[in-house]
Amino acid sequence: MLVNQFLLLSAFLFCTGVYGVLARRNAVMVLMSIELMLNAVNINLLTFGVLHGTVSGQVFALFIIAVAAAEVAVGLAIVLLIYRNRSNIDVDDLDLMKG
Amino acid sequence: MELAMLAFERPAIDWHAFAPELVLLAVGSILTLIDIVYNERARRVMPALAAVGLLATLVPVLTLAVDGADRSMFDGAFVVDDMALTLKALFLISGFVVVLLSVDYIRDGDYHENEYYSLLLASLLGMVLIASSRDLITMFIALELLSIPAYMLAAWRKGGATSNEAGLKYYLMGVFASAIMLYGMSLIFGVSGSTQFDAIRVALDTGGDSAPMVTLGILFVLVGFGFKVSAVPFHTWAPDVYEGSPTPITAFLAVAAKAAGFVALLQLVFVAFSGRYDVVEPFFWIMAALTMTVGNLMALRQTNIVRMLAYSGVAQGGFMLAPFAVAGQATDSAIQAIVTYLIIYAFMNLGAFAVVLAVAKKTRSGEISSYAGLFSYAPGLAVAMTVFMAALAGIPPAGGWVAKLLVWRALLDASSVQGTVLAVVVAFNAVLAFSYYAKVLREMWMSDAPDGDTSPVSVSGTLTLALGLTVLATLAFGVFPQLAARFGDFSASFAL
Amino acid sequence: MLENAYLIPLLPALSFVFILLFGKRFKGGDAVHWIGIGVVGVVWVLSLVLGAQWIDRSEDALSGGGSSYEESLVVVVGSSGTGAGVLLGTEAGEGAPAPIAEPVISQITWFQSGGVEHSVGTYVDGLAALLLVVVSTVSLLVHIYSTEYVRGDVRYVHYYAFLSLFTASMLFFVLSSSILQMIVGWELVGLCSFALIGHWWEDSANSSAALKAFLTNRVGDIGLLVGMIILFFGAGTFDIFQINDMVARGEISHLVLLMASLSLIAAVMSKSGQFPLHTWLPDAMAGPTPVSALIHAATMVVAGVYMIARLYPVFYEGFAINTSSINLLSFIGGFTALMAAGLAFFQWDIKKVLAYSTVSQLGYMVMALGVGAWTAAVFHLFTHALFKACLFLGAGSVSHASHHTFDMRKMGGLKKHMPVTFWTFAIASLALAGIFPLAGFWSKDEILIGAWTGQQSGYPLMLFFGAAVAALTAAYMTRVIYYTFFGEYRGHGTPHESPKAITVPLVILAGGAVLGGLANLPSPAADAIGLGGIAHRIETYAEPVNFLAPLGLTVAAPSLAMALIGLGLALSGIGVTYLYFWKGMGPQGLSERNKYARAGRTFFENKYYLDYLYNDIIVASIKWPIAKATYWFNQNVIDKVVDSVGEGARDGGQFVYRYIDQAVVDGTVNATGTAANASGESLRVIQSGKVQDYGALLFGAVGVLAIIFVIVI
Amino acid sequence: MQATGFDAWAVSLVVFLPLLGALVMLAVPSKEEETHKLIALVSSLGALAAGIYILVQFDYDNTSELQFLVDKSWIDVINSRFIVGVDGLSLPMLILSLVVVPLCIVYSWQHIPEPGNPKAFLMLILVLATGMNGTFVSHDLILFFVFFEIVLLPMYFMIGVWGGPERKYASLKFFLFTLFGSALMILSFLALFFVAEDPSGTALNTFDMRALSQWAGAGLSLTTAVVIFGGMFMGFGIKVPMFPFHTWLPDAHTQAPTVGSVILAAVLLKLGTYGFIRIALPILPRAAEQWAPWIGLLAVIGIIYGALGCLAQTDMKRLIAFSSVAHMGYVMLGISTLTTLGINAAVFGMVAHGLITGILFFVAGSVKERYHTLEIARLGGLLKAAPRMGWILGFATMASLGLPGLAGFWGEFPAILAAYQPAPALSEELFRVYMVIAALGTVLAAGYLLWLYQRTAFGEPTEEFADLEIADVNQYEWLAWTPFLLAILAFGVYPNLIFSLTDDTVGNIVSAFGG
Repeated sequence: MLVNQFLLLSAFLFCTGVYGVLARRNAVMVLMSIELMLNAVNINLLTFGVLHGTVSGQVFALFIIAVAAAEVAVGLAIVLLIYRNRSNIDVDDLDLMKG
Repeated sequence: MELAMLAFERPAIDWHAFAPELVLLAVGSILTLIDIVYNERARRVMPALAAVGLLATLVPVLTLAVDGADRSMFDGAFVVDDMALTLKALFLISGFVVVLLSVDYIRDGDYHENEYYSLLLASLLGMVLIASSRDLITMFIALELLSIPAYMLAAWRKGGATSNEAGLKYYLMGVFASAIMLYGMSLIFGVSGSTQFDAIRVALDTGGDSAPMVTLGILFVLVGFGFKVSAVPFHTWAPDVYEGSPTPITAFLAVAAKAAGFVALLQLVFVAFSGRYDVVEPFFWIMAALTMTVGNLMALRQTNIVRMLAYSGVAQGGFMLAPFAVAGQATDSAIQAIVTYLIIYAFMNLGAFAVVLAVAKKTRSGEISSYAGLFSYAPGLAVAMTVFMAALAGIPPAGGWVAKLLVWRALLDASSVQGTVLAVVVAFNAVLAFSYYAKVLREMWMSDAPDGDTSPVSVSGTLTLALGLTVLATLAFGVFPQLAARFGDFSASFAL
Repeated sequence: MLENAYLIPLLPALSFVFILLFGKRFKGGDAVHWIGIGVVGVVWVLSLVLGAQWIDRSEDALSGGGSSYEESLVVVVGSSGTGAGVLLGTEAGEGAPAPIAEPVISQITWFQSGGVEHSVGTYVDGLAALLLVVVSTVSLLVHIYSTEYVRGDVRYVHYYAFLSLFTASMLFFVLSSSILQMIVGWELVGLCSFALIGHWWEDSANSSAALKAFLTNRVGDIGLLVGMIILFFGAGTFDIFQINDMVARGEISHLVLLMASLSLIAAVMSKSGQFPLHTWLPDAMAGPTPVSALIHAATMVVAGVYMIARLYPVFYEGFAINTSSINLLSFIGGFTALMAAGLAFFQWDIKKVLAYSTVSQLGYMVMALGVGAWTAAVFHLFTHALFKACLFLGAGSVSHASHHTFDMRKMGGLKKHMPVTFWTFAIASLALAGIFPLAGFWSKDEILIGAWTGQQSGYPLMLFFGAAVAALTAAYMTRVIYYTFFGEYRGHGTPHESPKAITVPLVILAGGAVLGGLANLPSPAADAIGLGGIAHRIETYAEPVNFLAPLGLTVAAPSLAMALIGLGLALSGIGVTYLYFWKGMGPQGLSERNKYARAGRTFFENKYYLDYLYNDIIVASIKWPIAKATYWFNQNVIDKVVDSVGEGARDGGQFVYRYIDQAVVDGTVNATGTAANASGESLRVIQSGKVQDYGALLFGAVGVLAIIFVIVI
Repeated sequence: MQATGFDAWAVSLVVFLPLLGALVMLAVPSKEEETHKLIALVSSLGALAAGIYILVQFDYDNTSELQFLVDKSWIDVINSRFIVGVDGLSLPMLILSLVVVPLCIVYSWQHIPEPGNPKAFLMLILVLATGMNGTFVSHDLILFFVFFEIVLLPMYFMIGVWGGPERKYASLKFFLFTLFGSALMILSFLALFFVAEDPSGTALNTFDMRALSQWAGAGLSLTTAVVIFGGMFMGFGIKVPMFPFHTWLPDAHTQAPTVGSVILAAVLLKLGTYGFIRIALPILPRAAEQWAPWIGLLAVIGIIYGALGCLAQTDMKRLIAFSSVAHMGYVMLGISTLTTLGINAAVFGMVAHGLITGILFFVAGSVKERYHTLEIARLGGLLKAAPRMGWILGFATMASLGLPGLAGFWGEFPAILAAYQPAPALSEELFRVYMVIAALGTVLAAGYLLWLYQRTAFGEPTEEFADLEIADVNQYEWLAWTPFLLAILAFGVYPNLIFSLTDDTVGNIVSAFGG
């Protein structure tokens, strides 16, 4: 099986996700970048699951998908909350507390 | 893939072993239901129900403890042993105290009260679960279960800009760290082919080929939990979130959530990664030294008490991380040190937050300077705070000294140079730490009340109960350290 | 009494406590002196009893009845081969064994260390007995004298308390059975000296003098401590008897003894006012006069001499007195004696003259010990105590009569106003000057003979010192008498004779000054007056021959020639001075002011001219350039050194405190705190508040760690 | 042999009665000041009574044996036990501590410093008492550590709340210094736990001082031993305090309230020296031999340095504080000789310094109360204004400068004496140099003390205070001070009172040094 391609793809996705998280100002974009990272993980898990011939990888991936959904829901809720209070979802502007 | 593999067989379920989680789940569900049915009318009973529910959850924990036998389910993915029970009890009691702290705060503020307790219980369920998880998936689920409600709770003060900010920061950092951790888990799964810790341990022990991948995997996973326990440099969220969140939640995050992170680390380091101490030990050495030093140095400059406690929590986390640095060389003492530290830390830190809550009610301020003259108008609170500060600083007879002692003991037990050097670093930090705890003491005892305002502080019954509980526990642990230390003595659990 | 000698110091100690605590209750303190006098009276009686018992014991020993030491059986005879002069007689007990009574030592454990018990107790022998009598006698007289002299003083009670304490301390010191005990007594008398010099502490000059006395003594005490420590480790014990015994047996190396003696001599210098640590003694005259008489003339200042006498084997062996012709001890003694005698001329304060005279006489005693004339030194100690106490008390009486001044320029002509004082003072002065047959004559004579004879050979230098001092002493005492009692009264008011409480002690002491010589008459003289039986009493009863004989001590024989020389010198001193003052004949080396000198008689009545005359003679004449230089040296160098050491220490303290303690040591501490704060401050940069920065930090750390763990390790 | 019957409780009573008193006081409302004073006094006197019982029942023929021994389990997981007992070394220190506390309470009767609140003040004293008493009787390293640390907070508050203008700085400095030392000290204790092994090579794993002293570092590499000793040196040395860790002391003393200074000087400083004698020397004798020359060096530096520091002071209390540095230098010099005489002298010096400096601080406190200043230049004529107090000050300065016949001498002189011939393993020449320097220190001591006395007590009162009515010693002061004065005198006249107690125990310790 061509494991490496999948792993490289996953690594690329993961890095993209990281870049997105660190670089995008828009909170929603950041959330999406995180989804990218999680999906990179899913690819990894599926690949390894197949490699080792076990379903654990797929199970794990399913759980991640489910949890990610919940997470995004919460995340969006918080983003909305902020938008409501500030009419702005630029994460860079959130620095009331520091030092 | 053969179909036989996919054929579902209901695994044997030991209901007794599962009872604490089930009870907690039931209580949580009931609370949610009541909220749905009775809505606002239920506000008054919610905290009481939550508290009772937590205490009820303690019952199966106790029966399991009395029973004494180690139980294992789902091919070893869920384990109930002494340590798991001890930690579950710790989480539950911490949760109970947090509920006590919350009652007035949540009632008096502009908060959704019913959901608050449901979410709190949900988060606690995650914690209780994490204590038993011996499997990557279980652990992940449990972790998310405790985290996601916590994100919401952090942002619970919906109208407050700081609370919003805290929520978002916590959320983003948490999810980001989770993603990194998951990536690490996937790598480890890739090498070992299993999600179960025992299998991972065996696989890592023998899997010499893919060493870099294992190392990377371990690193990523540990970083994920390093975030949870706010180890430097993954701590940056903590001060902001602590400051912004509602104070009872801050207490909850600082104690229960952090403890959960440590519990996970315990399982991972001593079970899953116990074949790779060559990676784990230096990693934690660096983390521990950095965490305590940076935490302390930053705490020195703080003027806000919550923020100071946040950094103090970071530094305390550093002390708790230190025994991991000798995880392989002095396994038993290290586990003992960490667990004992967790127990004592929970009480002293919760206590400190209880005082903060009580004082803030009068002063409406989080500044350390607002504690000026506290001793003159609220001697009880001042003495209690003194006990907690002394405990955090590790001054006998308040409990903290036992925790530090055990950390030192573990580090020296390793009889290695690294261990000894880290012990000295801990010693220096213990001294450094006192200087900012002393700042609070100084304000309380040695300064005059601002504006000569010496009207007494009214402390509600629940808060008094919480204070009494924590003061008593903190002192008892200090005078009879065996009380706490025996719960940390799990030499049998990890005799692998 | 010999075994229970502890009572002697104990009683005055109790009286000290009693007076201190309850003294004020006695008619407001006025009657407190009766306690002091009563107790000291009892002590005096006990001392006499003890002395008598000791004499009995000695007599028993002499007649073979007492136990004695092998060593003490060695016959000690004055060596006739010294060529130092004609021997007029021989040693008492010539040709027969001279057994010495064993000292009576009673001890209890003072403290133990390493299982070894160190004792405290009493050591009674002839020397101790003699000193007990001297101390209790002078103390008793001073107590009586003070009832008048210090009457009405603000701190009358305290004064008597400290007199008691001093008496106790001194007696304790004298009875010491161990060197440690000596240190204790030594320091305690120092304390009393401090307290009494500073009695009128309202005036800062007095308290400064007290401080100076104490501190100078402390400097010497370093020597005492170190010397005693060396002795302790050399002998393995603090016990005086054992130490002496071991030295006598040659069990302690010469080097140890030399080091010990060298160290101890520093203590002697300070306590007994030997050059160069003598400067405190004249300043100590700030104290009440009776105190000066008791402490700074008769008793405390002889502590150093007593210590040498007590530990004589140590010094004898340490300085190899029996072999060398000159040693540090004798030189210091001799030099001090001469120097102080010279300085005595420059004083207008009558007490300071006497103080320098005391320094000089102490030097005499030390010199005597340095040349091996043990008995002579002790004898001189005895006689000196009597006549010097008399002189001081006399000076006090004079001052009492003339408006409490001690300035001789404000006296004069007191002879007719206070005859008793005059006569006693004159007798004591003559005794001091060494005029036959007064006490001083005999003791001084013995010292001179000792210097002349020496041990293996004579000490010409010491003889010169001794002789010069004899002449000078006579001269300066004559000067004092002239200024004080002759001429016209130059002070205020009308002087009057002092009351009985003052004059009676004077008379008693003057009697002592006359008869004191009987204590150790040389046998030829004793034979001449039909008292052969009482010759060489001190020598017989007190000299620790049992220790000294094995070391080769020889005792000089009396010499008529020496006696005549000494007497001649004294008379010439008196004569020359008499000519200066009464006859106005001075050295004619001076120019225009000579006419004043010649016509002096008419101007003597005039204080101004008198001063002028005297000053010019002294200042301008070439007769005293050395004395002048010495005085300058004394005031500007030695005294300055003493003072500037104090100032230096204080400046040093300032420096260390300001620049080292506060700046460096404490500075480091505070800097650590500042540094911690500063690094906390700089670390805040990473806490920017921006969540993406946090994320970057988190991921960056992961990257760095990954690189470290995967690639580096 | 464990004690039975009441004996088994005696030591615990001594330690915990004051704490009990403090707990009772907790329940009494703070308005009832007289009740608080009474409870405090009674509980401290109760402890003293138990102490006297020990004193009476003590077997003086076996001073080196641990008596009134209680050995109960405490922290099983680390094998730390509750071992308390009294031997000839503990006893004098214990009694000192037991006597000082009630006297301080008596003194406090009318001298509760600003800002008042006798309840808190007295409770702190009682907690302090528990810590101090406990330290002197514990024979388990962890127990010792706990008691050693318990005294910190009460003293911190005492200085910080009731202290002078710079109290915050001073109290924190005191605390951080001590904490730093004890952190390293506990590391050393733990290291001992792991390195100690019996001859057959099995680990002892004990904190029992008796077992560890028995072991005495056998088979341990010298380097390790020296390092471990170093940790204890820091812990104890800072407490003593030795140069150059002394800087907390003048600040703490100057700022502390009178009673705080007294307790600090009389007892707290002794915890350090006691630790050296009780723990560091017997457990690691070989390392002690390596360290001794350096300790001796720091000690003599301390003697001279402290004296010079004193000469520079303008504040009476600060001067007394600096004199502690010098006096504790003598104690440390005695210890560093590793000889019976030296260590006996050190113990004596500890007691003597406790009494003498204690009374000096008392007087300084009372002077401050009357004149509202301790500026030496502004004082003067104390003997005139308040003759009795002047006398007591004089007595104390004389005792402090080591006048024979008073207690100070017996700590100082034998220590100097012992330096002449230190333990065989040490350089004789070096210690003789120390000896001479130390002897020089006695002159400086006389200098600064007399200078102090001259300027405060002698002369006429300064114009500023000439018309001020200065009250003489009052009855509470008499009550509190008289025992100090009597003890100074008694120990000075008959030093065997202490020497005979400590000698055997010290002998056992020193036997490891062949001296």
